[in-house]
Amino acid sequence: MAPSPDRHDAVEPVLRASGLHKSYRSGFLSRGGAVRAVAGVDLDLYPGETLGIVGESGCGKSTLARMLVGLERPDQGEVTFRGRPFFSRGGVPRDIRRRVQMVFQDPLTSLNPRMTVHDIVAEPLRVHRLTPDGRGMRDRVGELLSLVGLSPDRMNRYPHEFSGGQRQRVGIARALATEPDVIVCDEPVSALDMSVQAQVVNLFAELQRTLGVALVFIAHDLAVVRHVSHRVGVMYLGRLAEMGPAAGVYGAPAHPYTMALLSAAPVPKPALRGRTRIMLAGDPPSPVAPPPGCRFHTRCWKATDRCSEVEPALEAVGDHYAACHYAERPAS
Amino acid sequence: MSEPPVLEIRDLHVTFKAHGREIQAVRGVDLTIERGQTLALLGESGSGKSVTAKAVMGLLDHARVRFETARLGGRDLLAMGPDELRSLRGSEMTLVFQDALSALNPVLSIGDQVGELYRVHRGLSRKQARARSIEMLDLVGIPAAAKRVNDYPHQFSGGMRQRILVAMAVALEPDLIIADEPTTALDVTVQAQILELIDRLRRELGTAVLLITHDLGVAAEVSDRVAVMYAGRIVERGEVGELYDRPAHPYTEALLAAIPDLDSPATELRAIPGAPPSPAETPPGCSFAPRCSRASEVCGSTRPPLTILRTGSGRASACHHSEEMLDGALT
Amino acid sequence: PSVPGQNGSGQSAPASADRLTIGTTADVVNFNPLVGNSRTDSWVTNLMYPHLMQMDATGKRVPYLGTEWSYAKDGKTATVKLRDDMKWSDGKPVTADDVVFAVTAVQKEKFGVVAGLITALDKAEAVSPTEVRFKLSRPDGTFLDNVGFWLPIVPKHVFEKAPSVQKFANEANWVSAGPFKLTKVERGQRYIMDRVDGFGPAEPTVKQVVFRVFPDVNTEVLALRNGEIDMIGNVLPPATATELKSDQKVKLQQIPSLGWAHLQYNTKHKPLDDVRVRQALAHAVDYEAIRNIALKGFAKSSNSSVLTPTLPGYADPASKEYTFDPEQAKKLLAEAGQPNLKLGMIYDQADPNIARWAPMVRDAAKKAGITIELQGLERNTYLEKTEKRDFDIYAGSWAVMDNPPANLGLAFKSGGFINYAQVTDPKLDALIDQSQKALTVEEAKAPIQEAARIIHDQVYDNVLYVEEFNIAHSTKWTGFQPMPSELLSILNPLSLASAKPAG
Amino acid sequence: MRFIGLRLARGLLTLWFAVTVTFFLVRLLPGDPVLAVADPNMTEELRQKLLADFGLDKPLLAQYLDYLGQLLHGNLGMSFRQSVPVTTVLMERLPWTLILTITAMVVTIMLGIPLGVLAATRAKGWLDRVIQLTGVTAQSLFVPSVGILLMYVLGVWLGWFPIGGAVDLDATGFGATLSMVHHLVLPCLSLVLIQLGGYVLTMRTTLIDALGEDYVSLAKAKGVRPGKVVWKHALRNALLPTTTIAGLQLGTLVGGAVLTETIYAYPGIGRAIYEAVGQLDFPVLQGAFVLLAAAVVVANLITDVAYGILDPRVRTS
Amino acid sequence: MTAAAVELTPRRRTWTSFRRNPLGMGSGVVLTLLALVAIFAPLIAPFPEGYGAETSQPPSGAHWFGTDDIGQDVFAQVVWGTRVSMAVGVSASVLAIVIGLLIGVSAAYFRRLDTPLGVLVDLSLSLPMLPLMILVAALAGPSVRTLAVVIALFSWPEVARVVRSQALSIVPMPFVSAAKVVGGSSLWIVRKHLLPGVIPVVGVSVVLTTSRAVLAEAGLSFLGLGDPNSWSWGTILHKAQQSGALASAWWTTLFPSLAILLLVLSTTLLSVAYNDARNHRSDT
Ligand SMILES: Nc1ncnc2c1ncn2[C@@H]1O[C@H](COP(=O)(O)OP(=O)(O)OP(=O)(O)O)[C@@H](O)[C@H]1O
Ligand SMILES: Nc1ncnc2c1ncn2[C@@H]1O[C@H](COP(=O)(O)OP(=O)(O)OP(=O)(O)O)[C@@H](O)[C@H]1O
Ligand SMILES: [Mg+2]
Ligand SMILES: [Mg+2]
Repeated sequence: MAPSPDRHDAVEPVLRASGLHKSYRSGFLSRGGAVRAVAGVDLDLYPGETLGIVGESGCGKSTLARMLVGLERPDQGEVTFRGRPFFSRGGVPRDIRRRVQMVFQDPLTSLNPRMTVHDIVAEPLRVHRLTPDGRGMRDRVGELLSLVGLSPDRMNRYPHEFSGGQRQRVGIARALATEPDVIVCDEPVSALDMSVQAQVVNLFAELQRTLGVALVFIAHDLAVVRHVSHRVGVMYLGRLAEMGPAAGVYGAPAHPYTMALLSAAPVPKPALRGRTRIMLAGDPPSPVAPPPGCRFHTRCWKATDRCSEVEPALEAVGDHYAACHYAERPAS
Repeated sequence: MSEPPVLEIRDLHVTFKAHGREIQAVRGVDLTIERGQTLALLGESGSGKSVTAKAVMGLLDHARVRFETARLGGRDLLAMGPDELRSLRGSEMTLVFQDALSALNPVLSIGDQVGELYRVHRGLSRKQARARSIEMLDLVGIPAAAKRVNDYPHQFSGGMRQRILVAMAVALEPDLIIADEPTTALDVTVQAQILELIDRLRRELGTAVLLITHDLGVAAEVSDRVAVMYAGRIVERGEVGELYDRPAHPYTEALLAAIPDLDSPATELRAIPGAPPSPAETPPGCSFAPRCSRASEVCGSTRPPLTILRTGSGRASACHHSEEMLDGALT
Repeated sequence: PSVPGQNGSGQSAPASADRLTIGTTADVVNFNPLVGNSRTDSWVTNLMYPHLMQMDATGKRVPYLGTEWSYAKDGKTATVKLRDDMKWSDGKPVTADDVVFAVTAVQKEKFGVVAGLITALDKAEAVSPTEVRFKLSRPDGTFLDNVGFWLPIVPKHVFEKAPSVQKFANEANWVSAGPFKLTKVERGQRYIMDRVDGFGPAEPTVKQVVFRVFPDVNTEVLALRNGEIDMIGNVLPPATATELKSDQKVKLQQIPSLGWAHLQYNTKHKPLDDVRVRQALAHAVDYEAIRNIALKGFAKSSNSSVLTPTLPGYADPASKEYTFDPEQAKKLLAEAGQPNLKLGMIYDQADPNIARWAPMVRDAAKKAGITIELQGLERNTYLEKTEKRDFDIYAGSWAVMDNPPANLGLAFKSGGFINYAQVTDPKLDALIDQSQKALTVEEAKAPIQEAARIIHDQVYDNVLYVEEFNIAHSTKWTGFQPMPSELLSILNPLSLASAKPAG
Repeated sequence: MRFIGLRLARGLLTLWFAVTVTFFLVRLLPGDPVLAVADPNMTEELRQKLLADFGLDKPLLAQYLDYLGQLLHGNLGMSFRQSVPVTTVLMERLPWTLILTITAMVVTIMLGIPLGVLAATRAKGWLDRVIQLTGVTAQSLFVPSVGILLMYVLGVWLGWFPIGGAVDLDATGFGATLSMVHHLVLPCLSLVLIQLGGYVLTMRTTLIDALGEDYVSLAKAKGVRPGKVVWKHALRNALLPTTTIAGLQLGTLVGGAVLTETIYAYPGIGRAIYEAVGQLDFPVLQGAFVLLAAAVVVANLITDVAYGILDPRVRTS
Repeated sequence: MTAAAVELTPRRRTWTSFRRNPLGMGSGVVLTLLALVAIFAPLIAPFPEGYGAETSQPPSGAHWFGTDDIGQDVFAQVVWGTRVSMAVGVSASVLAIVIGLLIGVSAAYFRRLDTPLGVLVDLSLSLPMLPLMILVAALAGPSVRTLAVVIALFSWPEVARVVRSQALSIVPMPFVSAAKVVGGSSLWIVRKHLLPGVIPVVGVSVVLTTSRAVLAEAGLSFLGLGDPNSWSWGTILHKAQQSGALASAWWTTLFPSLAILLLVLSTTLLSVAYNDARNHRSDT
């Protein structure tokens, strides 16, 4: 995608997360420990950029996303929107709510099957009383639908009458309705067919170009994330393992986990079949009892005793950051 | 060609009835897999991949299934009675499901479920079956298998469960393993492990594998041959390298162009417009025509049959324009 | 004895004297005869505890434990002589001490039916083991009849051990002296009573009497037809009686009621204080229809008199029933200035007969332009409203009114405790007092008939009918001795003692 | 074991709730318990004494605490009417209710499960429709109507079964057992009839759902015999919801036996309740509710255990 | 645009597959007829009161369902009984559903309330309902209104349980999160998303609660706790029992029993059919 926007030091981030922690207790009085879904994540999102987040299932991507939009209140840490904290007493201030929107993974379940597309897209407008009901509302909804490439004359139909890709467009139209500054997308294309994925990915790219909205793009498909993001964060068991400009993270991964991930990803080129791949042993550990020290040390080929004792911090490695005691330094 | 193919299916049709309408899920599929070979059946959701697999396994009770030919290792499946067919299932041809959690019975122990194969097909006692199960679980890499045979599915991680399914699939050294999206529910790192495992067992046992997937990457990594399905039909098939290099069907071509490439991220993706047709519909011409950039008049009216292409090596494509595509690619 | 598999065919076998099974619709609530007041309670305890007297078919007192009784001339002393051959089941003789104990306990603790009937008693004493003397505070000709018939005699040596006789449950190890003794209780199922050998007044033939509990008459009838029971203790509803008339295997026994069914008008409620209004109401009831339809003819007219034909000694042949005459009723109401009369009528909706005729009363009154709103109540609410005299019209029935001077006193004297109509009529009070002081029926007759006439004319009570109870038993049994009232019927101790298999 | 502890605590909570609800229901509703004990014709002094004897003169809260305290000692108070302890009254009745309801339950389950399986494995066929329709019809029957019908036809006409009661007077030893079974048939049949539908329908739907699950497909793909697929793989999973229902139903069953026991003159708790209502015998009523609640608690515990046996996910976590 | 456009809305699809179920349609017709009988009772038969000359007559041309022991027409009783039985059934179920809906939805949506409300529902469910109904009806005095309230009071937990579990399946749905992200308040979400979502199960619940209420009413009336001034099916049976006619005058027992059976059966069948139609999975 477009080259990375200007250096960030100069600009204020729109969204900043610092020291986010979130645990889930499963069930009332359950004896199992809490699931530590997110355990200490910091990140900044700058205006107009796309921040990609990749990671394996259960590593806390969705939880992070929900905290970023204020659906979940962090146990520790704080999310700020242009310097203002998300949670003041009572809840999320309405104007911040308006400015930060979300697109969900499953386009079908994120649209109420009992509402027409018009009502779905109009919901945010009604809640925030942005447009009076009636003609004005219909025009505005039509406009939003056109923006995402849907024909406005189908606005009185129900979600199940649309195909997967179209449904996801409805979800995007809803997110755009309040003219947000930030849209957090939690795996917005994983539920779509491969032939439709590209349509939606292209739509995101185009919307960002034309509207300048900042995106957090969460996915487990490395190639898709690479394709849309300026910067990429790699999560492992509730923490960021690596973070930096997409080209840097993909081109010269510093964290062993990133390397393994890139190496394990199947490549649709039969010619490359013979390449040597890093095959990790075992499954990711359970987030209920994350390993001490570096969370990756149980599966890491580089691990030493130190890794199982000292938790590495996210530190600058070249143009990006990695949380590894033995991070791969750029050759130069 | 002394040995017959492990699986030979000709003209498979499957029709469901729902809400008073007929759904033609599979409309004339041919499949042939040789011994030791992996055939990837590619296609997007709803194209009829799973239905094809279930029809081969004989698991479709409520659908109308019609074959012209169905042979497993030269034996005619159509001529067999239900008991005979049942004795083949699980021993000669086996199935690996996509979602291991729902495919394992939550109330039976792992040992019971794996051992059942030995008891049903080999007539082993409970104890013998258990011993064999432990061996199998060991083979697929379950740590401390002897201790864990009595555990229940919910006590295993996703990757482990998938391994257990694989163990069941290879337990009786079948001729054919049908793996229905065996790795889509898994993480990339675990997916690689499982694919590797299936591939290793295939090599060691000389089994044929029908790998169902919608991931072009997965197909590229492990298969020898590829068949691409669209709307209940196979639209193209061929040897994997050739097919990826020079697709002879516009759908295959468009799919390949729609995947983001790690190495050239900046280019815009070539999206395929529209959505796949509903299986309830039967337009007269080519099913892909409404979305196809090459479509001409004939595509809308006449359905192109799957024809062998002159490039040889068993390539075939169902498109009125495949020859010009190949020519274009050659030049 | 029924064995599984041959139950249903039990009908063909002849009855043996071994066992008589009686169906009842309720459990025994309390085994203390001085307290218990449900029907089943009385049936069971009557077989266990003797009374001084019994009653014959006309309501006249006949000997039981008592053999002779009399008043002194001044009417302030009454004496009863006792049999000497009755024994408690533990072998001790039944003596005057037991009688004195029972009556004194009731007098002291003031509970049960008897307490209200012995207000004249000053002191009871045993003259000898076989003679009791009652000292009265005023002459009372009803005293002996009341105490003789109503008071169960209990064993002093057992009951005196309880701190309070009223609260003595008497639920096990019974010491009794009746023709049968209770040997086994299976709550909710049955009560088993065995014959007492050497029972003085009448040696029982049947070895064992079993009371079996059923939910309602319907099932009792099925069980009687099925041969599971020999007799239904409860009174049959009229429709069932009609139905069973034609059944060869069932014999119906008609028993006159000692009470009557009636409407009472609350004389303290306006406009019911106006006698013309009450008379209008009396003319607005179709007595014949109620007797013929609601009771299927199993009822006698009492000629609107509170002296019913069941007690021929008191009845007044001159009394005339109010005619059903809506026009007359309208006229009377017009005179009283009450053309659009609207009244409520309470009744116990669980009483099948009343529930059946209450709507008939309403519909007949409608013809006279009177609106009666039915208030069918659940039993306890009904009792509460009655106690509080919270009604316009009270529809109900009195079960046992065996002694007119005593009963009319309770029912119609100012402040009488069942004076539901709240009658205050000095003339009536005087007449009733006079009849109570009389020591013989002959003496009491004139004043009590006069009182009844006043009650009739003033419509202090509107008597509808005297029921003829139907009791059903299997034709395999005979020899019962019917007595009036459903409390006694053919279920009284002397009757059961003389019952025997037919043929 | 913590699981068991939690369940027990929950059971106690249920008991307490039942006790409290009934205690206050009885006292706060219009009907007056004072009226029930005290004869309006008795002297004021005697009345006060009587009320004091039953503890009815104290403030409501004190009465309540007293009651709870007594309950802890297994004391349910004295019957207003019968002058004997409530426990005596009820303990005579309890065994009969248990015999009736447990038998009915067992028979229902033994019939309901196979019928449900039969219907599910022939879903949409004629046999399925017949079974479903029969189940639903039986479920819709009104107990007293069925009772009269059965008694008349099977009791009087055919003379096969006795009218009412629980056991013959003279039966002893094995004969007594036989006689008990003989008396049990009709009331049990009514209860089974009205309950069966629920089981059949639940069993049917859950089994149809289970038969559509992937693990059933896998079992078939393993070459397991169709019968065994149903009985071994699908049924155990389908039994889980049925177990829950059984637990819930045992509770309602014990209470619902009021009508049945009343119609068939069966000497159980249900009829004791009906009689006690008629006599406003509040201590007996309250005691009966406590007992019924206890029965429900026990039933739920049993259900939990059964659930644990059937479902390893509960057992091993 | 594509094939998806031909898909039917869920409601229509439910209706189409419901229409093909003869039992469901039949039940709907029967219920409608019963409702019509209830509404137009005065036009069908005079209010049964008073007494007639022909007592305890079996069914005949003049008296279709025969007469009772005081000569009232049983047909008229059953017709008027339809009115009370259905009125009690419907009003009790409406009341129960309002309570159950409130409690069920609150429990599912407001997580803090879930544990206490859930425990309350569970506890209430484990109370012996019929005996308690008997007790309350006996103490509160018999009237149609008492019956309806008493039955409702003991029927809501079942509704609450069903509503709660349905609402619990909706609360975690992404579209609820979406409404939150978009700024919807709790009230908004409950009103716009939860309530419409639980209405279909409430539909089934209405039907089942009604039939249970009809049975409960019949039971209470049969035990003599019904309103003596009006006719319900239970009351007819109660009167038959009192007059000892239950087994002998079979027509006084049979017809009200059949009426109960018909109503309860058709409501149950209706809900079964509706559930089948809604559950598209079992349609294959
Ligand atoms: N509401 C919840 N209650 C309990 N545990 C939860 C909850 N939500 C998430 N978790 C747990 O928290 C961990 C992180 O979950 P999360 O959904 O954030 O992962 P994810 O990276 O989005 O995974 P996926 O790729 O599968 O969507 C998981 O182990 C999950 O089981
Ligand atoms: N039991 C069934 N009843 C009716 N239609 C069915 C049934 N099973 C499958 N179908 C239909 O058949 C078509 C093909 O389904 P199939 O499961 O083979 O797709 P697939 O290629 O495996 O897709 P996916 O990638 O989503 O698994 C679909 O449109 C589906 O709706
Ligand atoms: Mg997620
Ligand atoms: Mg599939």
